[in-house]
Amino acid sequence: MKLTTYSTDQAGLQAFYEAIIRAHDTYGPVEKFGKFDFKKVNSLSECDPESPIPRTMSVKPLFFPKSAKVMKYTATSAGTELSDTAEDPLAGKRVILGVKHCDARGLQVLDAVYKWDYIDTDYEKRRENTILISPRCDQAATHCFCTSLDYDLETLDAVDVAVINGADRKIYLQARTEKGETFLKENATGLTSANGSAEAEMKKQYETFAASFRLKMNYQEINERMQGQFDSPTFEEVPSSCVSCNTCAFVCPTCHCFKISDEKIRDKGVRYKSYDSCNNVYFTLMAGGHNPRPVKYRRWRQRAMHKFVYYKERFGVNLCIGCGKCTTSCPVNISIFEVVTKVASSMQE
Amino acid sequence: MARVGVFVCFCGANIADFVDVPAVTEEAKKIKEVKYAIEYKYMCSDPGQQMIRDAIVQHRLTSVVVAACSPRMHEKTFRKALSDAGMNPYLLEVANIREHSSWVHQKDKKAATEKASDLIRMAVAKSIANEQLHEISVPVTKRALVIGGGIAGIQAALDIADARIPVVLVEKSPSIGGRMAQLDETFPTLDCSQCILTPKMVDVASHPFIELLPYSEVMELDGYVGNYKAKIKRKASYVNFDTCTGCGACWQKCPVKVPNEFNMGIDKRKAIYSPFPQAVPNKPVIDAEHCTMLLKGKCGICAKVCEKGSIDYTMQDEIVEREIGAVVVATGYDLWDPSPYEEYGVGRYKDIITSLEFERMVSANGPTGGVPVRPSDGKVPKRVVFIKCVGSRDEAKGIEYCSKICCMYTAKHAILLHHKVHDSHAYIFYMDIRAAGKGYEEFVKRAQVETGATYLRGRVSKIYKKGENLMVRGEDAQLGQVVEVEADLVVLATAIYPYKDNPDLARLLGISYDKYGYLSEAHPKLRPVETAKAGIYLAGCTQAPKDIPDTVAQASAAAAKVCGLFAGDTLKKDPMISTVNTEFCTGCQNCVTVCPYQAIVTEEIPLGHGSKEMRIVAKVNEGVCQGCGSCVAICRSMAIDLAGFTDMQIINEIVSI
Amino acid sequence: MDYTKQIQDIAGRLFSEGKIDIFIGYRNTGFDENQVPVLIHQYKDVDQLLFTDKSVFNLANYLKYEHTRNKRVGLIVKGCDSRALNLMLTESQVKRENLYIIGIACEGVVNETGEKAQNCVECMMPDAVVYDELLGSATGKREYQVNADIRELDEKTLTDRVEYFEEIFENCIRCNACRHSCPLCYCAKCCIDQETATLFHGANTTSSAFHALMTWSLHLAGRCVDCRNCEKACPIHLPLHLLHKLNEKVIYENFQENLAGMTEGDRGAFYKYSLSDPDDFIL
Amino acid sequence: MICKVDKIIQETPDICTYRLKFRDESLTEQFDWLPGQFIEFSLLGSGECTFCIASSATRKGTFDCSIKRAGIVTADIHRDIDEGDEVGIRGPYGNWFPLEDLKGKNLLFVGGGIGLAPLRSLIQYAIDNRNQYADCTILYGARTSADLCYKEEIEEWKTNKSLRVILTIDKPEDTWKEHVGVVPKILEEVVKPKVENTKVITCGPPIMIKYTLLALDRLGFAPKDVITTLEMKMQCGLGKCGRCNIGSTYVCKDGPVFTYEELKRLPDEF
Amino acid sequence: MEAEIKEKIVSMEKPHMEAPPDWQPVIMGILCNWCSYAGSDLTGTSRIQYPPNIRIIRVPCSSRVDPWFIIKSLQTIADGVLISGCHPGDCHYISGNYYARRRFLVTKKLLNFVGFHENRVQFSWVSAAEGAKFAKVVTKVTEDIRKLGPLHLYKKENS
Repeated sequence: MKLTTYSTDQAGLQAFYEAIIRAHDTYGPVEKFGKFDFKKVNSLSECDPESPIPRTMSVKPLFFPKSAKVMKYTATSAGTELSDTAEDPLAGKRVILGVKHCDARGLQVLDAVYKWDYIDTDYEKRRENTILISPRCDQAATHCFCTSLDYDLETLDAVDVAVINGADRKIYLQARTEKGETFLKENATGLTSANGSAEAEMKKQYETFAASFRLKMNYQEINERMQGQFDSPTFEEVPSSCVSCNTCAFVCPTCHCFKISDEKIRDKGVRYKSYDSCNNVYFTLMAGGHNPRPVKYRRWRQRAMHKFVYYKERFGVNLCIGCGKCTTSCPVNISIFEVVTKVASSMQE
Repeated sequence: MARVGVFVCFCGANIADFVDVPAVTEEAKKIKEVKYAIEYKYMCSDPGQQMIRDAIVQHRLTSVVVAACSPRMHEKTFRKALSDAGMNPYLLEVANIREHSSWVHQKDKKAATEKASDLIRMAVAKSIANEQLHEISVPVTKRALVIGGGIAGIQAALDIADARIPVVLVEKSPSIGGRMAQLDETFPTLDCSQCILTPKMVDVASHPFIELLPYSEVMELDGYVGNYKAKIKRKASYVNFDTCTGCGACWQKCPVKVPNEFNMGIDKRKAIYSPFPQAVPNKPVIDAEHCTMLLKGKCGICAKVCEKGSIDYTMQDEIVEREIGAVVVATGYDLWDPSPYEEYGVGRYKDIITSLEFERMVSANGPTGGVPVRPSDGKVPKRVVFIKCVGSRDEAKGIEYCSKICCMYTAKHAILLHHKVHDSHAYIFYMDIRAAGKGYEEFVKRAQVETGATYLRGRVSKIYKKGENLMVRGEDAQLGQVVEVEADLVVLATAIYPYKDNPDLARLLGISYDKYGYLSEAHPKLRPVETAKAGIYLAGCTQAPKDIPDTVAQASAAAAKVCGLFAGDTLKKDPMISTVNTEFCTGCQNCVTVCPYQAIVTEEIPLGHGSKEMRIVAKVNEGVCQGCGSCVAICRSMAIDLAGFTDMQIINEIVSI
Repeated sequence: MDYTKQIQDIAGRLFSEGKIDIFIGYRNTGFDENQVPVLIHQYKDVDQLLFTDKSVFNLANYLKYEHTRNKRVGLIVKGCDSRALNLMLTESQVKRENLYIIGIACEGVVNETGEKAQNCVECMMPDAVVYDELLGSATGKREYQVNADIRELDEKTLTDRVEYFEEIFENCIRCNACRHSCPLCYCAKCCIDQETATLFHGANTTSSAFHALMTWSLHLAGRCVDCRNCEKACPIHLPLHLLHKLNEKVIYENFQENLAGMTEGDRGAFYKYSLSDPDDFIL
Repeated sequence: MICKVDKIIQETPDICTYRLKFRDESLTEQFDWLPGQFIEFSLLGSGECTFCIASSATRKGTFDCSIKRAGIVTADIHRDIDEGDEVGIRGPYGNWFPLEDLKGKNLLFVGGGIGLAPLRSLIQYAIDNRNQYADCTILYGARTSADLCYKEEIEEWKTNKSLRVILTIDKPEDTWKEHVGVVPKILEEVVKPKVENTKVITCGPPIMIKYTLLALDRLGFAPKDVITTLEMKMQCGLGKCGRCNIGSTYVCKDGPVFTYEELKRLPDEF
Repeated sequence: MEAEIKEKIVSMEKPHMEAPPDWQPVIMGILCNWCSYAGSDLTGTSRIQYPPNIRIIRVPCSSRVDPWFIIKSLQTIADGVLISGCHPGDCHYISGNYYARRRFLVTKKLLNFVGFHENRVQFSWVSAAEGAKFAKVVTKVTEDIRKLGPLHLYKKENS
């Protein structure tokens, strides 16, 4: 496949970004409380597309917001009226700058569940209308292990436009999807075409990047071994320092569990769909008091197994993408990498 | 199934003139849960109530909202209407559209109407969350415990017993009588204290409904109103009261002499003793701290002289238990120790005595046979200086409050001194004369006129020895100059002060006490006899300084409270009390801390279903809880809720407008 | 401040004498400089333990979980941690006889950038107040100082503060990590956990976040020991300490209260009162 | 979809059956379901709950949901909903009893308490298609006689010659004339079912299921012939929210009807 | 004039938000049963007039008021909250209002800190005999809040 590629320099890239921000509904990583998070931006100075990993949140909230209105209703003695919520603020055409590859891969993984059986039209629409522009990582962060999970930068269609640092401060912009290609062509003002010429440089950039990873695992082996590890005692040991804070699930680019809650004031109500976490004790608590996962290690087991076994079993892709956000955010730095490798290796003993 | 009926009252013109009642009714009908709404001229009238009753049956209502006057006015009326229709009365909510709307917004009918609608909407929302509640009945043990056998305890015991309610009267000393037995004559009538007290003491001893436990102390009190269990220690008296005749042979022969507490240590008593001749019961006890037989095993004279063989040196303290329903605490008062008044030479000069010592001396049955004498040389004093407010009203050295009785008894002492020593002269240093009471002011006047006592307004700054006599230097504020009075005897009107062990007693009973140690009443104005703990009442100086009439009045009041409490077989209580959801309770016990009634206790329940491990949770004692909701607001896990004012009900109200 | 050796010795001794079932301490992650809490069950693991100025997390938090309940636990507490522990003892959440407490006379821990953390700079009681064994030399109670951020915000106008805090509540994702990482939030069913929150409404909206955080901070008013576990746990890095420090300041200035958890038996400002509490704000 | 509550039947002190019909009657025709499927039932303002449909689509016009007061929403439902009120529903969701597999087989229904609700749907279906199935036996138990659901309908079933109905309660009661004893015991001692050509459909409280499965095992039933429906916390019913995951299985999509054989393959979580 | 505008800006939560012309403040009043509610009844029986903006909730004691009632009120319809109890020492339940007083002070300061004007949440002691005081308090609170304009902070979507 031929990939449309342009080359430019730093200034050109800035101009490219600025043009996008002027012309489109644009989101980008904005610094909040010392960390970067995706927000709507009106000028390039507000955001930093190149901001380093790890960031707090992924782009997930822009597709699956922390709390979304499902419907509104009014209930009076005259009857109950349902009304759809006002226009979805995330459904319009938009561009997201500074998306890291792992974030984008996370969305790809999510597509599997959202497009399975019942199709979440809101999500689908948001996906369709969004262009992801992704500066490639040059250096792995402490807890990154995406290369091990086959979600490396060579995966093609996760992002729409990839931004790659080449040699001599050259920057390549490469369309990775059809959507991206159309977009890039439309916005190519000021860029130089570099079709086909930069492959080697990009490959080299990737290799240096891949070499910077400290964490590596053999995914195939781990996946196979984990399958038989449901009853592994290691699950009881490893996460004992977990404080069940749910942070991991909330920041995870692929965690998609949610809950539905109503808010009713006077006779008007709104139904929301909000993030939830399988680490939450109430997650599986049933009316009447039965709870299949009352203790922490069982919930942790569900999380680890879901990330590394179940999802793959069901949808053919691994749910964990190795971005390391959960580990970074975890107040006690429990590493899912450590947990699964330990569980997988415990079988041998 | 929420089926709310709304009944809007015109209240004649009271509501209808300023609130558009039909519009309010229409508005109420729009609420989803309201299945029936109607207006009527007077909802509280018989036909109005009949409308409610009919609608409840006809429309299968699950709760009722009456929009009318204040719930403080007719809530009971409408509750009754509900129960007459077979509905739980607590499913009623009243929307106050008269006091809170029509009467206070008379100039703006539109706004008043809107507000009335909102108030109804709130009441409807609340009523949906109303639960069926049932009046709580607590069984009652009809027996009262009176702690303290002074005049307060005696009066309370007699009043309660006269209502044919059994009373247990506990007195720590060998005889009842208390402070009043120590007095000579009482103001303002100068009748003899003993003469009016002893008949009452005898009544106590012979009353079929009074169980007198002298020489005893309450050790423990468990339970709650109507259902207390008291453990009472009967101190070993070493005398078998059943056989003893009180002949007195033992104490006449006893060789050990001990300062006599009853006479403020002016004379001596024996180690086996009865505190005073008219004691009730008039049986001696052996003072184990001084009896040589008990201390060293030598002597045994009393046993030898006792014809009845009533002396038993092997007797032990005994704990008796009594089930009781109410407690009257009447432990009386102590005297404040005046030793901080160093400038007076308290402790250094023998001829400075307290007024109670003076009282004993002038008493006909006192150690000096009714004539005051100087402790130093036994001479009869001619010039006596009385100093009032020793300790009282003195923030610097003593206490802030006024001891209330000193003005009166000092006047009395002046008269008594005049009666006993005709050529004597009394000098009285005072700050103010507080003589509010029937015949009191007249009495003070009488003292001044009859005795010619010199009342000097001012503080005493120093007392020093001059020869055999004492020089009292003070300020005469009226003349604005320093005066010095030579005195044979100085009498200090020391402040009334609670017993040192009052706080212990308060803790034992679970009631509160103030910074001095006086036991606290539930409300200083409206509930002066009750304590914060239901079923425990106060009488006499244990609560605050009082004179005899006040003490007796309060004792009778406490008795009336006890009788009222025991009027039925069970206590009926409003069901609006706190309940604990043990599933949510963390056992932090903050609710126990803030509950003003000690109504919350803890219990242990299994950690999980069938678990052997236990955890602590709070438990509300239905009999004690008064339903204030303090515990609910501080409960972080929302484990406690207040029936009738649940979180759900209040939040429903908040979000409904 | 490095008590690694002493702690390893004590933990080793406790295990070999059979006095404890679990030891809660710190270890290195093996990935970076960060230290993480570790729960040790046997003697052979004690050499993992260490303690330096990077031992930040308040370990008292672990005493609220089911796997330490009714076990004999040894743990390390710094000044603030020990005050949290004291409150847990007062509130009957742990039994003193089950604990072997290594108290630290703390010299302050460092933040992410390696400077002494703000709460340590302003710490009023760096020494452990409840312990079986104290490491380091106690320096005693210090002067109360108003938190620097509070002072700064207090000077701002109301409008500015509104903007500042709106951002905080807007960004909160209501993961409840703050509540879970707080040792004093031990309620089995928390009133702000969404699932039980019929009265609180569960959605992760800004208004819910506001409600939850306000309620949470008021539940900790007079109890918060400023260990900042919550802030460390917050994935959004919201300055949660502002709410607690403001409460602390109001309580300290108006009720002359001691700091939370200084003595066992002291439940905090909301569970007692004084007749002379300020009345001037009431009409 | 908005439904009106047509009728509320108080089955037991804490179970009510809500007979629902669509406010918009045109939906009645479109709404079709098979025994075993469930719906999401919402009381607006309180929340949503999952309930199985307790009646058969062969009896059109209305459908039943039996709701036991257990949690917050169900308590609100019991408290707030009145006949004529409107509620929201979504569905039907989930799989259904393997009707084709059951054809020509003997059916043994084993239900306990509220667990009869999903079975009732299939029982009604079987009654209405009686010729498709061989012997039908219903074993139904509850703690006390007051806790038995669908009392009137059970009386009807009893008069139906083609059904064998066995009732039991846990402890003896004065006026009770049927069997006494827990369901697994009665199953082994009274029902003594034939194993051949028989499918067992069971639903009830977890403890009953546990011992019933053991009893069935002893009676010689193969796991594939035992069918049960699982209850699991669900929220979306669409295979999205992740609550009902047991391993890689979504109870809301792949279930709630499972054979014992399938259950055995799932991680041991419920 | 300028100073006045400046004053307005610093004392308002959202100075740029204008009140609609027919806007009326809504005030949630939470009154204790024994003193303030009785006092408000007396206001009624004495026919003392006050602005009709307050909506009253009865609770047994001011100590029943959990701070989140205040928060909830502010998040839904209310533009301000007035809580009233017995004077210190007069509490029907002995000490309830003392506990409440502490909580109220902290709640008020905290709300003010995060951006609510201090007049949004007010407290008063009104005894059963102070019908006139109740009217005065309500009038003052209503006017205070009217000056502040509608509350926009952290409102629920559907309020």
